[in-house]
Amino acid sequence: MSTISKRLRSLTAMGAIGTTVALVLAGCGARAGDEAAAGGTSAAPSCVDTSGSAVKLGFLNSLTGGMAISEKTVSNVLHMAADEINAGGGILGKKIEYVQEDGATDWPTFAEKTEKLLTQDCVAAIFGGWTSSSRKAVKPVVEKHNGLFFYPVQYEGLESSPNIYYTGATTNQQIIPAMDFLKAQGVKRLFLAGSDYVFPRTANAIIKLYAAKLGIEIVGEEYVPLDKDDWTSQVAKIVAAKPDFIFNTINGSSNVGFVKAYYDAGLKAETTPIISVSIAEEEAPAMGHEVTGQYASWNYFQSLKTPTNPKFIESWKAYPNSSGVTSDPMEAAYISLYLYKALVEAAGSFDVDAVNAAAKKNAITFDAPEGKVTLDGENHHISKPGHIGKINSSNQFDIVWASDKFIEPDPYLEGYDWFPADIRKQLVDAAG
Amino acid sequence: MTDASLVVTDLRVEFSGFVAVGGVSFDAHPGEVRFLIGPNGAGKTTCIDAITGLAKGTGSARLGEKELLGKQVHKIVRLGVGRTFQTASVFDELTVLQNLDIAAGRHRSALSLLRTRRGVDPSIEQALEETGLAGELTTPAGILSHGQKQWLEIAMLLVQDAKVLLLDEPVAGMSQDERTATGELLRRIAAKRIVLVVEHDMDFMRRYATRVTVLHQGKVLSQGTVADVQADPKVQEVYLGTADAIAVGTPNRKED
Amino acid sequence: MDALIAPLLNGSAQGALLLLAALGLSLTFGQMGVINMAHGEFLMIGAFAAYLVQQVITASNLSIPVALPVAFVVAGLFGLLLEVTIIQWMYRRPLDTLLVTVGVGLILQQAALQIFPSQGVPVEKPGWLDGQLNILGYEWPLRQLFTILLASVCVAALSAWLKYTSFGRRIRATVQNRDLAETSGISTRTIDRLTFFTGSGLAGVAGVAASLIGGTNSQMGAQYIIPAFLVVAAGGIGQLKGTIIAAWAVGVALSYFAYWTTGSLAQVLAFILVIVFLQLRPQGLFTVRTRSLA
Amino acid sequence: MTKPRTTGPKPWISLSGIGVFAVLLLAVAPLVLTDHWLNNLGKYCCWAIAAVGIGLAWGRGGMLVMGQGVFFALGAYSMAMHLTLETAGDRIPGFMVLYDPLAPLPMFWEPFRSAGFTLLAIVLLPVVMAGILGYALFKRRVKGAYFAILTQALAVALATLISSTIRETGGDTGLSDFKYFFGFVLNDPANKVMVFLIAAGLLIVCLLAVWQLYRSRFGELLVATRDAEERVRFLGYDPANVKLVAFVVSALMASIAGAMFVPIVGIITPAEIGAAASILMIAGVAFGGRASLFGPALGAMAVGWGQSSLGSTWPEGWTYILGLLFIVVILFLPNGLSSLPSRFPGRTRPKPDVPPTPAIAAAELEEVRA
Repeated sequence: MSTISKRLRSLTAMGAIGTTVALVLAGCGARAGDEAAAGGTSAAPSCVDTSGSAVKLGFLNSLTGGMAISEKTVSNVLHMAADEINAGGGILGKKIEYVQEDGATDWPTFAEKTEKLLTQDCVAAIFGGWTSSSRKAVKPVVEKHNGLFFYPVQYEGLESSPNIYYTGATTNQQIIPAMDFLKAQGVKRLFLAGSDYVFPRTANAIIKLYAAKLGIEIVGEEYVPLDKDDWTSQVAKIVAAKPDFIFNTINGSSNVGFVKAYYDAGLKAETTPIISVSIAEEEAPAMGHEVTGQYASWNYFQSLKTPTNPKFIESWKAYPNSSGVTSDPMEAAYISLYLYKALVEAAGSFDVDAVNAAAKKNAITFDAPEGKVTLDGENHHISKPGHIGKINSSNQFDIVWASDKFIEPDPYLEGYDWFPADIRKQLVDAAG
Repeated sequence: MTDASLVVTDLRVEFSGFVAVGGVSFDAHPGEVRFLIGPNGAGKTTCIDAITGLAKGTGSARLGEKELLGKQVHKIVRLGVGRTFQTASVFDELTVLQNLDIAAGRHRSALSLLRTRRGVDPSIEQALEETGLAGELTTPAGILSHGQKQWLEIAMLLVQDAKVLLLDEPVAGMSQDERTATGELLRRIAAKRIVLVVEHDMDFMRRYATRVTVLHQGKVLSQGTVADVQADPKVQEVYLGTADAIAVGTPNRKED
Repeated sequence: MDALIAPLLNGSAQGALLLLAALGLSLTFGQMGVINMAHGEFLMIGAFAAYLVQQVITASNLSIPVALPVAFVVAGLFGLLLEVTIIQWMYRRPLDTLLVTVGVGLILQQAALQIFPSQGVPVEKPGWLDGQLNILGYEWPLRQLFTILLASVCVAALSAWLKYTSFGRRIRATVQNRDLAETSGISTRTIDRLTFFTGSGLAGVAGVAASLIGGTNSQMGAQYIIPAFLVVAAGGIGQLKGTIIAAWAVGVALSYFAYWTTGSLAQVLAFILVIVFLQLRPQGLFTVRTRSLA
Repeated sequence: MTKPRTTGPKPWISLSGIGVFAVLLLAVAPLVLTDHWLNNLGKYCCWAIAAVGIGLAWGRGGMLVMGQGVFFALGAYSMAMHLTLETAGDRIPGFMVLYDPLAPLPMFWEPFRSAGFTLLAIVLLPVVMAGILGYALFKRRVKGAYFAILTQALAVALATLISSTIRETGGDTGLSDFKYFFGFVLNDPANKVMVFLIAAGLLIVCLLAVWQLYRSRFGELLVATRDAEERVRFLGYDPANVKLVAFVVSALMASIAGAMFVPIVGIITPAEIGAAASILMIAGVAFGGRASLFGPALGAMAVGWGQSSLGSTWPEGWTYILGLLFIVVILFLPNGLSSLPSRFPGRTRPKPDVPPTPAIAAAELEEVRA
């Protein structure tokens, strides 16, 4: 090796290191404690341009990978809602021009795409997501850029953000009604079965607290990884525990395996029924007749008799790419776009701060297929009716229970004395 | 240490019940070109495998005072035992120089391994001279001729400073000229080392062997000089049916 | 008693499903050295085939018995197509077949997602599988017994085929010495294709069994591929009896771990168990005298 | 197995290549790219760092490492735990509270309060773990498909474990929402540029490291081990040690990649560890050219870019393209795009596809018997 190249080598290495150090030092921005001085936490000015005849919105769901199974429908119904709104004249007279992005079942991709939608495509708001992981990935990004994100799926609550609107149920609108229903059914022994991730774990933590108050004994708790279908071992434990009812927080395809193993083991809806919070009209057909007679807790069912529901079902059935049935997450996604329209029109502007201010000032409502929902301007959730449905042989739900009024959203369960105040305080503090 | 000999005593190798080598004893000394011959399945290569740790054998194989059996392959090599394979196995992607450099390199410290090679080791130059590969220094080994690959292998053994060279069919597939050159090379390097050759080529054996061991069905059939062995009626009996094969040699034939 | 019997029986059924998934691999991976990461997707194809059969034959009592051979042939044909178009060029590069088939798997998954309802489709269990068998006080689901029977039949058929038919003998000859087999007049091309067809077809049969246990959707194959490979590796390459024992052991271990710990931890522990086992016995349970891979 | 080309261009060409690359990344990119694309480029740089390590282990060392997600996770979670604690201050991180509000921080979190310990962990954890794992596997001569599948199984097991330990690791949702990076406010665009520059700088350092490794005697020995492990053994080396070094270095690079991924992307979840993520890392390496110096890094960046841009315009199509990429590249261009120039007529190359040397196959046959 010649000395020239040796020198060249060390020169390059030193050059590279030197450049890096110099650039890094030059690039130093705000340090902890002087955010205000550097404007660290206030976002760069928004690049959203609504001066033309259109407004750009971002749609973000997993169209590929494992979650595409569920999320594709949400994405399709958003397109339908956009088409409807456009046909009706748009928002503030501006046509919706949507940018569809694929989260690819990869949470960092959700973060990346959110940033892209906000800073490259300059969308006024983003709609979509499904898993809590995707929402948690999006949250810091929309907060950083002061964007808006509309999240359409029931979730574990204990969260709020000035930049997120939640149109799915929080726990007191789905889990707690389900527990009230169980209490009314005289359930004494409850078994908890869930997928091993955040929503079921959190939901079950809340269920256990409430069950203690209601005097329902939790006779067992089992989790299986989200991507595993085989529930035989766990169902054997359920059989041994002899519960009156099973509270099912399993998500996705694993539900099919659970119901099959349940049925195989000789458990029946007549003796040991299941109440689910993730099986809707979309999921039920994939489980065949074995899921007939089981219960689900949702706010919306296709079988609901409300003034606006028939039109919603009809439009969806006529929509290309339609799956033919409507379900709660779809309906919540449908609401989200209309809610945004109502918010913007109340604010008279697409500006995020103006929209948030309008949310606080007015009681924004929308005649949703589940009924007339009202937005809570403080916690950005909506009021919802609680419903329990029983799956019939055509995979539709017969409504067997309904809450007497719309349930106000309470993500931090502040209205429930059995929820320990110290946990709430710590959670709120941590959210910061 | 130059007078250390390779002494194999009652070597046995079994493969799940099948006795490939059943109690073979022989020795090899510096200065001689020792041949191991025998028909198919006689256990010749297996003997080498056992000595080099590739196959598990019982009995004894000593180099000087050191027992070889039971040691790991690379540890046996470090005691000075080197071998070649039936088909030349050199590093095709690397140049002749790189091949030899690796062979010469096992004494190097870990740190020096991380440095780039500068210049050519004297031992490598010497080996290149010896094997006539000096002109091919930067040729990728993959495009060498068959004979050259075999020589490169031998050169690698030389730079690795092997005291014992176990050569498995070194002239298989070689032209007559290459065989002669290889034979001369073996004679030269045997002067200071132990050279043990497994071979089918009887003609080559006759020309270059100093002593011969004939194996048959895992056992020693006969031992001695070329003339002794050829005169042995047992050997003639065994080889009767396969006389043609022995006379012609069967290059590129798989054994066992 | 129940605490010991239930996991044993459940685990045996889980092992039988693993065995079904691994059986095809033990042919394509064990005998041919091809690392087919799309094997899970062939399993998925078998499950979808069962669904399609049920659309034609609506009586599920009959449709599942019909679906088994159909799934075998359909998945087998997909395998054959893969062999002819891609794998046949790669026999000298076993490790690369792994990556190529990862690509094939990705494409098949996405295609299934777009062709079928994204939530998946139902495959109905035949009525004669409803019910349980009381074994030492444990009500053992008949469906599990069916999985074990199906696996046993497949193993018996496969080993008889390998042992007693001339095709089977040729496969074994080709595996043991490809060059020699070729010179003895065996068309190794035909053998390769047939082996791959059979191996993939077995994945299809496993798919029917899997469709009775879990969901039938685009993602279903992914959960079987790694465990199936681990089973084949732990059993010893090209060793049917090793694969059987390994599958059973992994199934039972999974089941006991799930009984004692949680479902997630059971998966982790079972994986670690196999990995440690393979560290101790890199050649698997049974060693065969053949060329080692790569 | 096709033996990838290893006799590369003259050293100074590679070196000036790295120089040009460094200038493009460190000086040009921050000037011409928007914040969003710079951040994306930072993410690609992380993948590229991991890819450089995979190139070393797989391209040069023949070890198909399909579980780099494990080491990626070690670095990423070390960093994420530190950033989470930095953000939470004296409080216990929010996600831990619900399950057991009174329990203290899990023991293994405590040391990650220290920045020094975190940096040390990012370097030492993968080295120790890869060292133990590699020693156990290589000494037992676990290789080829076995090695690939075992490493993949490890990645899957770790991802499952993390998903199920919600209080300890954040579970499936992972760790996110970091406010500070060693005292710097992460939301400040200037600091984001700094984080990018660190990632890009580390990529350059990794490239320089493998550049030196490839031209060193060790690099030659590694290639020799890849092509004929038994032969190397018969030269008196223990191939296990040679492979171990490459494996450990590649694990270290994966860990560094993971550690930088966290402040750039702002979230780490088990999805980045499991089978799919580990395979995606391989895709880039295969695409670019496993044994070349720049191939893995450029390939990984290309795949990352493809996912960002094509994945936007035609998501379903991107999956098909990715699948086809695997098939076409591996089938027709086993040495990736970097081997394209030598495929053109006029440039000669020794036989592209060399079948395994029979002697070695025979030797391995014997090895199985023994």
